[in-house]
Amino acid sequence: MTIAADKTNRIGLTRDDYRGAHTTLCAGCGHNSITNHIVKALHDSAVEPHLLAKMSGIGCSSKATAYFVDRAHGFNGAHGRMPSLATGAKLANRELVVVGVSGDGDTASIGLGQYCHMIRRNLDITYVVEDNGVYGLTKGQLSATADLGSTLRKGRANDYPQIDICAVAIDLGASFVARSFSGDGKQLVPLLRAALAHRGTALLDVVSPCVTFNDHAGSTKSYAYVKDHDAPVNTPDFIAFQPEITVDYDPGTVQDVALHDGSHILLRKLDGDHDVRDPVAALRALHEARRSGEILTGLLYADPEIDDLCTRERLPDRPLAHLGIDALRPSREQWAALMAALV
Amino acid sequence: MTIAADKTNRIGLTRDDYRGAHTTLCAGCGHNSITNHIVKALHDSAVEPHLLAKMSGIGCSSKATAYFVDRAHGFNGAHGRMPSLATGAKLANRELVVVGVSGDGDTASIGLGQYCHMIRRNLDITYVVEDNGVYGLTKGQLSATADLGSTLRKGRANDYPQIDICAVAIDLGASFVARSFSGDGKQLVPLLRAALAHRGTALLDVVSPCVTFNDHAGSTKSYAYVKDHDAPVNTPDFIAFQPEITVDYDPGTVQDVALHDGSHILLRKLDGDHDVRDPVAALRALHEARRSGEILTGLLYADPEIDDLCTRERLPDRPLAHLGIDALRPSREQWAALMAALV
Amino acid sequence: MADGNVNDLCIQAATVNGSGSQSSNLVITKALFHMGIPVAAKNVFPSNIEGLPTWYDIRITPRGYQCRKRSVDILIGMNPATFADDAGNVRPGGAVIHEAALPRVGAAGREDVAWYPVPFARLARERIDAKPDLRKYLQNMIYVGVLAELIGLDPAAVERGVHDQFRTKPAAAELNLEAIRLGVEYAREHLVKTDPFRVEAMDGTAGRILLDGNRAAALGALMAGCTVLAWYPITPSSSLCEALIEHAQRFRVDPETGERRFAAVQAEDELAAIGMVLGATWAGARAMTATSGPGISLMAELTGLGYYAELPAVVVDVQRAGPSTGLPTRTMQGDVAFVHALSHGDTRHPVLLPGTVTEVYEDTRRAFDLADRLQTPVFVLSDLDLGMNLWMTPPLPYADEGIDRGKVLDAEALERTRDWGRYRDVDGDGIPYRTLPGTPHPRAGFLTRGSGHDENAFYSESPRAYRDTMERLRRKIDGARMLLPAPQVEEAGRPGLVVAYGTTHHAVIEARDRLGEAGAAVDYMRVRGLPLHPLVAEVIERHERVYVVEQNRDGQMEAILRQELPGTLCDRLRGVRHFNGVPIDAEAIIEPVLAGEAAARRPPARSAVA
Amino acid sequence: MADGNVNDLCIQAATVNGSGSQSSNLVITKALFHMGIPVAAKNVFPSNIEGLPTWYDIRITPRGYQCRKRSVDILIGMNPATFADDAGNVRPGGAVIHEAALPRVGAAGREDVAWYPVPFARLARERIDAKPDLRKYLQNMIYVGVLAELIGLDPAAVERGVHDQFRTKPAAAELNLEAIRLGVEYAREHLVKTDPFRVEAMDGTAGRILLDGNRAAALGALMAGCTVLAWYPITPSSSLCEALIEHAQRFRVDPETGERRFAAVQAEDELAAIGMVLGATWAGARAMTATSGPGISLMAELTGLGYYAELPAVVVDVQRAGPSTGLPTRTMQGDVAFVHALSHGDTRHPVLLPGTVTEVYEDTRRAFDLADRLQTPVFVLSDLDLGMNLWMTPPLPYADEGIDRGKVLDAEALERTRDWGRYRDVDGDGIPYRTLPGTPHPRAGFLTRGSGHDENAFYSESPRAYRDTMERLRRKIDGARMLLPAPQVEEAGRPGLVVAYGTTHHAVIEARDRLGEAGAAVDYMRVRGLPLHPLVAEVIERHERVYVVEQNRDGQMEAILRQELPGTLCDRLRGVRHFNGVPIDAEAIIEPVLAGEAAARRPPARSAVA
Ligand SMILES: Cc1ncc(C[n+]2csc(CCOP(=O)(O)OP(=O)(O)O)c2C)c(N)n1
Ligand SMILES: Cc1ncc(C[n+]2csc(CCOP(=O)(O)OP(=O)(O)O)c2C)c(N)n1
Ligand code: SF4
Ligand code: SF4
Ligand SMILES: [Mg+2]
Ligand SMILES: [Mg+2]
Repeated sequence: MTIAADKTNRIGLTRDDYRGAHTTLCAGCGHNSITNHIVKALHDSAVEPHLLAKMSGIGCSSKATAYFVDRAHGFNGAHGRMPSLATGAKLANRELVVVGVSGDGDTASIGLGQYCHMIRRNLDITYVVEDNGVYGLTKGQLSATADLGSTLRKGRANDYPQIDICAVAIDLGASFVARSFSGDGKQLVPLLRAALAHRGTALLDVVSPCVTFNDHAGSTKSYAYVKDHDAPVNTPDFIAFQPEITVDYDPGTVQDVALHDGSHILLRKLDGDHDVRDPVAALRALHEARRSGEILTGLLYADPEIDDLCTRERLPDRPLAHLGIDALRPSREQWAALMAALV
Repeated sequence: MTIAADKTNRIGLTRDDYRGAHTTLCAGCGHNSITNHIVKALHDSAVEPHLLAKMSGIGCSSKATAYFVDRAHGFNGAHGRMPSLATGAKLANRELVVVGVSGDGDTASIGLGQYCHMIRRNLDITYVVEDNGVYGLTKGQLSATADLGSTLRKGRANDYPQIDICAVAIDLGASFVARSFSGDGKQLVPLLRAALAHRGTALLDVVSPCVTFNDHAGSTKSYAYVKDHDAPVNTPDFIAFQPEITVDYDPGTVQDVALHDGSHILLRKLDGDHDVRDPVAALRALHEARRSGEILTGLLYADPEIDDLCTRERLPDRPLAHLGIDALRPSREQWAALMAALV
Repeated sequence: MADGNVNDLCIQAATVNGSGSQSSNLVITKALFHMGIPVAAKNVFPSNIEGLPTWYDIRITPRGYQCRKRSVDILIGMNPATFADDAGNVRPGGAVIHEAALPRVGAAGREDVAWYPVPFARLARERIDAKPDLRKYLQNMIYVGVLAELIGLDPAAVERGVHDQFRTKPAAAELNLEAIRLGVEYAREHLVKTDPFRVEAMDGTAGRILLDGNRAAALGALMAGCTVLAWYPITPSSSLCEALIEHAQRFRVDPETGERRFAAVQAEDELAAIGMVLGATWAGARAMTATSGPGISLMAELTGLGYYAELPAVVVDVQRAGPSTGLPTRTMQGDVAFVHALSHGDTRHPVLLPGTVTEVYEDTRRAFDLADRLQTPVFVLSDLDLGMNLWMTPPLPYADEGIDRGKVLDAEALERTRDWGRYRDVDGDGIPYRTLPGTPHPRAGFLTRGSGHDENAFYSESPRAYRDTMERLRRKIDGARMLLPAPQVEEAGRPGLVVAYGTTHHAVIEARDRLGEAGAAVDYMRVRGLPLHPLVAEVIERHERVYVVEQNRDGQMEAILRQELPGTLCDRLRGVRHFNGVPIDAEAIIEPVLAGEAAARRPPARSAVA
Repeated sequence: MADGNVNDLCIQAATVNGSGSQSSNLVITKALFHMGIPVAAKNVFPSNIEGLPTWYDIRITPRGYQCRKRSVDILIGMNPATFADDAGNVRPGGAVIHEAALPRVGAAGREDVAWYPVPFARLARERIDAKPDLRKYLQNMIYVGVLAELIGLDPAAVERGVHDQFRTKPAAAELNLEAIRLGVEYAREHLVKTDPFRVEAMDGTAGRILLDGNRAAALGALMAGCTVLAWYPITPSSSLCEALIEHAQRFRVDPETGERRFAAVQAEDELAAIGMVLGATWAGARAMTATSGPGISLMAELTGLGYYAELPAVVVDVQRAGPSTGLPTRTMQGDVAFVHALSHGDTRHPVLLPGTVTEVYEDTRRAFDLADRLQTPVFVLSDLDLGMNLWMTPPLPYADEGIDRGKVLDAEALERTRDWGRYRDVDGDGIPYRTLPGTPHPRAGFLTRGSGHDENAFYSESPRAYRDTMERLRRKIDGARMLLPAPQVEEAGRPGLVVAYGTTHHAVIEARDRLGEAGAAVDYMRVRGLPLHPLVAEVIERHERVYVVEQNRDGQMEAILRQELPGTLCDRLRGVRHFNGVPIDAEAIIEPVLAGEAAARRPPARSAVA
C-alpha cells in the first residue's frame, strides 16, 4: 500500500481508499486508464465505499471491478448477464450505488438483450462499457461494435456494420448516454461523476484500445485512430450539489442539465447546436459521425426526469433487504380471512 | 379442401395451394388476418411452395406458420430463437425463401438479442412481427412493445416505455423497415410482396390486435385505437419484375425503390417529406409519432443496396446443402501436404 | 340403484376451450364441495386460447381419492371434434349428457350407456336473452342445471357455487343462475333418468378449502418474506407468480404512501429472471423465480454461478410434459434429474418434492430458509397437476416460527471476527459466513465471482484452492440431507414397497388400498427431497421388492437412487413409469405391482415343472 | 551419470504469460521432436492475456508417456511470483535454471538441487539489439540456449525448431536464433553442469507429427463435409473453430470467384450458435458448433429441441474446469453427465469420448454420420488437455469412406413412397425418414416443431402420440450403443480393472506399467461412447474390482454405469477422481489402485488376528 499523498474527500477518504487489487490486464490497456478515472470520480464524488456495488460480466473489462475500491462489494458475474444481476441488487437494496463495468462483447453480443431491457427499465446504474471492438480475453475476435471494414490484427476485415450502443440506447428511451475515450480523463471523469449523480441508467460507452489485439493500423478503436477522429460535442463540467454555490455562464454556449440530487452537469457546447435534451438530434449526430468515420464524444443525450426502476416499482426508501419479517408477513387476522375466503 | 375459385398465378398455382391447416387461434385475432394477407402475397408473388421456409418462435403468432402453405417446410422453433434457426437455414440453402413469423414477446423480449443480430447480419428474410402488445399464448401479460401507460384488460397500467422495434432496426442499419396493421390488407400485401422481393432483412411490424387480452379501451393495440391513430406515411404499390412494363408517375409524389430482383416498390407519399432512404428522417418521424400517440405505418425505411448475409459470406449460388462430399474434402495431395507440414 | 353409486363417480365435461366451460365446471365442483362431498378436479386443457378440446374431470369418491380415474361415469359431451372418442371412454353402465345435435356415430352409438341428449345450442338461442358471445358462454352453464337435476345437486349449493364463481359480478351471477335453471327445467321435463349415479350431502369437506398448488406456493413465498420476484411467463408457472403479485399487492402495499414492500419484475426471459434473483439475494433480499421446463434449461448457466459463488435462490419448477416445448399444458415429473445437477461441471442442488397443496406451501416457505442457510439455489419441484388444479386441503397454517437467514455477518459481528474469510469453513459444515453489500464496515467488502477463488474470495487458479472449494461444496450440499424433509414412510413389514414422490402420491394412495383389497398390500415411502435422506436407504433395505413409481420416461428418481444405494439394494428396484401428460392414475400402479407381487409369491420351481 | 537420466526427464518452464515464453517452449519441444525424442507438452496457463503465472511442462520418457508428471526434473524459473513454490516442486537431485536476480528464499534456497543462475534480463538488455518490447520476448529465448547447452540439444534441431516456429517471419527467426546462441554461450562460459540430465538423439518420433486435438477435430469436421460452423468464442474451444475456418479458407475457396463452400458465423452467443446449427441441419447442411462448459449450459434448451424435433447437430465440448466460469484455462471431464442428458424433460444424447488426437479427429468426423443417421444432436467430448496441448500422433488418415447422410427422402424417393409420415418408425429402429426444405415434391413439406406432434408431424396433444414418440426416441438412442465405437479393452484375466475415458487414458497407460512393475497389474477398459456399449457390462462382469478413473468430482461416468449395471456389478465399482484443473498424472491412479489391490490380496481374517 502506498501512503496516500492525496487529499481527503468530503467523507474523509483519500484516493487510496478507492483503490483495488493490482491489475492483471496488459500494460497499456485502455481498461486500466478507465479504472483510474473511475477511482478519481468515486473519490471526487465521495461515494461511500460500503454502499458501492461493482457489477460486471466476463471479459478483460469485466475483471476491472477487482481493480478499484477493494472495500466495496463487487460481483463479477457471468458473460452478458450483468444487467440482470445489477437489477436484482438494486431492487434488493436501493441505497447501493451501482457501477457496472462491461465489455463490448459482453454488452453488444451475448448481453444485448439484457442491456436493452435494463435501459428500458431505467435501472439506476452507472454502466461503463470498455469498448475495444474485440474480445480481449478470448484473444482477439471481432466484436459487434467493431466498425464495418475495420481490420483485425491478423488482417481479416469486418464484414458487418457496428452496433452503436449509444444510438440503440437513445432509441430505447435511455436517460443518460455518453461516449468517451479511455485516454481522456478530463472528459471522462466529469461524465462519470454526472453518471453517478444521475438517477437512472447512465451509459458511458468508453472507447478503450486493446493494445494486444486491436491497436494496429486498420483498427478504428486504436489509440491513434481515436485521437485523430475524436469529435467532442461538448465539454462536460460536473458541479456537485452545494446549495450555496451558483454558477455563472452564458446560456448560449453552455447547456445546464440539473440532475436529481441537485447536482448539475454543465456542457460547454462545441458542436454549435448539439442539444442533449433532443434525442433525434443526438441520433442524427451519431448517424452523421458514423458516415464520416468520426467518433462523437461527450454527453450525447440526457433526460433526468425519467423515473428509474425503483421509483416505477414504488419501492420504499428503506431497502427491501432491510425489512424484517414482521413487515412482510400478513397478520394472523388477514391470513385467517384469506383462508376463509378460499372455497 | 375447397375448390379453388381463384385464378392461378405465374407458376400455375391457385390461392388454395397456399393455404395451410385450419387456424386454432381465437376468432377475430389479428394474426388470422395476417395469415390471409401472407397467403395472398405469396400467391401473388408466385413463390414456389417447396422453396418456402416458414420459420417461427413460440406464441399464438408463431403458430401461424401452420396456417399457410401446407406444402412448404416450416419450423416452429423455440421461444425467441427463430432468427438463429432462420440464419442457419438460409446459410445451408440460400435458395429458400425465408418467411419468419414472430410475436412481440418472441421478438422484443426473449428474442431481442437474436433479432438485433439478425438485422446486423442482414439475413435475407421476410420477418413479420404480429404485434399485439401482450403475450397472447400465456394469457395476457404485457409485452415490451406495449406503450407506456397503456392498460391491460385487468386494468394494470404499463409503467415501462415501449421498445420500438422499427426504430431499433433502423438504428442497427436494417435494410427494410415497415409498419402496418393486420386489418389493412391493401397496405400490408404490397409491403409483404416487396419484403419477399427484397434481399436482406425485411422487417414488418404489424399491429395485430389480440381480441382476447388486449382489445379493450385503454389498450393502444386494439382495433379501435389503431383505426383512430393510424398515420400512414406512404401508400405502397408493388410492381413485380416484368421487363416490358414501365410505370409512369410523378416523382414529386411517388418514391420509387428498386429492389434487387428488378421489382419496384412505388410509394405514394402521404406525409409530404417522408424519404424512405433517409434513416434519420425515419427515426425522427417515429419519435414524433410516439410522442403524439400516432402509429406510423407504411414503408419507413429501405436500403436495397446493403449486402445480405449470404453475399457477405461469399457463398456460392449452389446451396451448401447440395454440395457433394467431393466438393468439400481436400484432395489426397492437399491432405498429405498438410500432414507433412505438421511438426 | 346400488349404494356404491352414491357419491362415487367421475364426471367428465368434454368441451372446447375458450367457451366458458371452465366456469361451469367450477360451479359443479364448488357445489359438490358445499354439499360436503369430497371432490377432486383435473383440468386437462390445450395449449391455446380458444377452440381446442378440453376435458374437466370431477371425481367424487367416498374415500376422498384425489387422483385421476381412468374411466368416466358421466360424460358431458359438448365437443363435436372429440365426441366419439369421449363416448368411448365412458364405462359400461355410465351416462352421457350431450348436445343433441351431435351425431351418434362410432362409440357415440354405444348401447350400454344412458344417453341424455339436450339441445343446448337451441335452448341458449331461444331462451337466453344476452349478446351472442355471452350466450355462447351461458350455453355451457345449462349443462350444470341438467347435471344437477340428474345426479341431485342441492340447488342451494349450486347457487353458492355460482356466487363463489362470480363474486364480483352479481349481474353475471344472475344470468348464469338463469341458465342453470333452464337446464334443470329441461331435464325435468324431457329426460328420464336411467343411470344409477347420484350424490347426497355428507360431511366430507368440513375444515377444508379448495386451493391450487400455485397459489399455495405463492403464499409460502409471501410468508417466507420473499421481497423480490423476477419471472417470465410460462405455463404452468405463470399463475404462481401472478398469485404472489396479487397477494403482495394486497398485503404489502402501504395504504398511505402506496409504497410496495415487494418488487415483482417481469423479466425479458428466464436468463434475466434468475440473474435478477441472484443479484437480489447477493444484496440481501429473499428472492425467487418460478418457471417450467424450457425456463429451467435457460437458467442452467446462472444456477451454476449461484452454486459456485454460493448465493441463495429459490426456484419453483412447475413441471410440464416433454423435452423442448412438449405439451405445455400437461403434467410430468420430467425435470427431477436435470434440476438436481443443473449446469455444466460438477454441481448439485437441493430439491424439495412436495406432493400436496400444504406441502408446496410449506416447502416453498422453507426453501427460503434452506437457500439462506446453505447459500445455494434451492429448487421446489411442483408440477402442473399440483400447481394448476384445485385440491381439497386443510387451510394453510400461519407460520409461527421466525425465519433463518443463515450465516450473515453484520458490521458488529464482523467487528468481533478477527479473521473473516468469505469462503472459509469455520464450522465444519462446509457453510461459510457471508456479508451483504451495504454493510458499514471496512472489512465487509469482497468480490463475488464465478471464476476460481480461494477462501478469502480472491481470484485464484491454484489447483489446491479449486479442489478444496469443490470438496467443501460437496460437504455442504451433502449436509442438506438432514435439513430437507425426511421421507414419509408407511411401513407394516410387507416385502413390497412403493417409492414415489410429488403428486404421484395420490395415485399411490388409491393403488395401495386396492392392492390391499386384492391381497397384495405393500408398504409405501414417499421421498421428499434431494439429496436423499439417509432413511431412504434404510427403508429400502427392509424390503424385497421396491417399485419406484414416477411420471417420466427415464426413471429419473430411480437413477438417483441407483447412484447412492448399494448394489444389492439397486437390484430390488423396479421402475413403474407413466409419461403421457395426463396425471397418473391408480391402475398404472396396480397392474405392475400386482404382477410383481404375484410373481414373487409363485414358487418358481413348481411352475417350471408343471 | 546413470543411464536412466538420458531422455527421461521433465522440464518445466515457469514464466509469466504474454512474455513470449510460449515460443521458447515450442522451440524446445520441436527441437526434441526433431532429435527423434518422444515429447509430451502440457501448457498450464492462466485465464488472462499478460502478466500471470504460466507453466509449460515438457516431458520426455523413453516409453513415450504422454501424461503429466507430478515432479519436475529441470525447472526454468523466470517468474518471481511463483519462484519459491516452483523450486519446491523440483525433485531432489533436479536442476533449476533461473533468472539470477530472483531471490533464493524459501524452497528456492534448497541445497539438494543444482542451481544455474543466468542474468537473463541483463543479457537481453546488454546484448540484444531490439526494441524494448521485442527484447522482453527475446529474453525468454535465451533460456532455450541455456537449456540446450545443459542437456545437449542438437543445435541443428534447435534451428529447425526455430524455423518451424517463425515459418513466415525469417527476420524474427534470425533474432531468436541469436538470443539462443547467447544462452548457449553464457552457459558454456559460466555454468558448470552438476545435474545428471541429458538428451540424446533417438528414433522415437519417426512417422509422427505434433498436433493439438482442436486442430484435429477441425480437420475431422472438414473431412466430414461440414459446411456450416456457428460458434461463439470461449476457451478452450475457440482454437478449434479458428482452425476449421483457417482450413476451410485454404481448401474450400474457389480461387477464381472467391466463393466459399463454407459458412462460418461468429454468433452473438451460444444460444444463437446452436440455433444456427439446427437451422442449417434442418435445411440439409452438415453443421457444427464447438464450445465449453458455460456454452453447453446455454445450449440446453435448443439441444432438447434438436432431440425432440429430431435434427442432426454436432457439438464439440472442449471441457474446462468447474461449474460457472470456473478455471477457463484448466482441464476437466466435468460435463459428461450433463451433456448426456442435456435439457429439461426426458432426453438422452449420444456422446463420443475421444482420448487421443487421432480419435478426436475420427470421432468428430463420424459424429456427423451419427447425427445424420440418428437425426439427433451428437456430442464429442474433448477437453482442454487434448484440445490445446501438442501431442505426438501419427498423421491423420485421409477418409476413404463416403459419408452417411442417413434416411433422407428426395423427391424421387418420396414419389415412390406412398404413405410417408415424418415421424413414422418404418424400419423398427426408431429412426424415421425425413425430407429437406427445398425438395421439389408436393408431399415433401411438413412443419418441424418442438411441441407435441404425431407420426405425421401434425400438432398433437394426444397422450398416446406423445408417449409413443417418447418410446420411439428411447429406442432410437438406445440403438446408438452399437453405432458408437466399442470400448477399447486390454484384458489378461486379472481381477482388477481400470475403467477410464478421454484423456485420462494417458495417465492410465503409465499407471498400468508401473502397477505391473509393483506386482499389481490390472486390466484396462476405455469407454468410447455413451449410451454404453454392451461390452462394457460384459467386461466389468469379468472383474472383481473396478476402478473408475475420471477427472471430475462427482464420478459422472460411475453414476452412468450404476444406472445400467446390475447391482452386483455396481458394488465392484470404486471411484478414482482427480479434479484440480491440471491433467491427471499416473500417481493419482497408482496410489488408490495399489491400495485397493493390496487390501484385496491381504487375507482379512489373518490380519485381524495377527
Ligand atoms: C457463456 C460464455 N461464453 C463465452 C465466454 C468466453 N468469453 C469470455 S470473455 C469473452 C468476450 C470478452 O469480450 P469483451 O466483453 O469485449 O471484453 P474484453 O475482454 O474485450 O474487455 C468471451 C466470449 C464466457 N465466459 N461465457
Ligand atoms: C423459454 C420459454 N419461456 C416461456 C415460454 C412461454 N411462452 C410461450 S408463448 C410466450 C409469449 C408469447 O407472446 P408473443 O410472442 O407476443 O406472442 P402472442 O401469443 O402474443 O402472439 C411465452 C412467454 C416458452 N414457450 N419458452
Ligand atoms: S487483451 Fe486487450 S483488452 Fe485484454 S487486457 Fe490486454 S489490452 Fe486489455
Ligand atoms: S389469445 Fe390473443 S393473440 Fe392469442 S389467438 Fe387469441 S386473440 Fe390471438
Ligand atoms: Mg472488448
Ligand atoms: Mg404478442
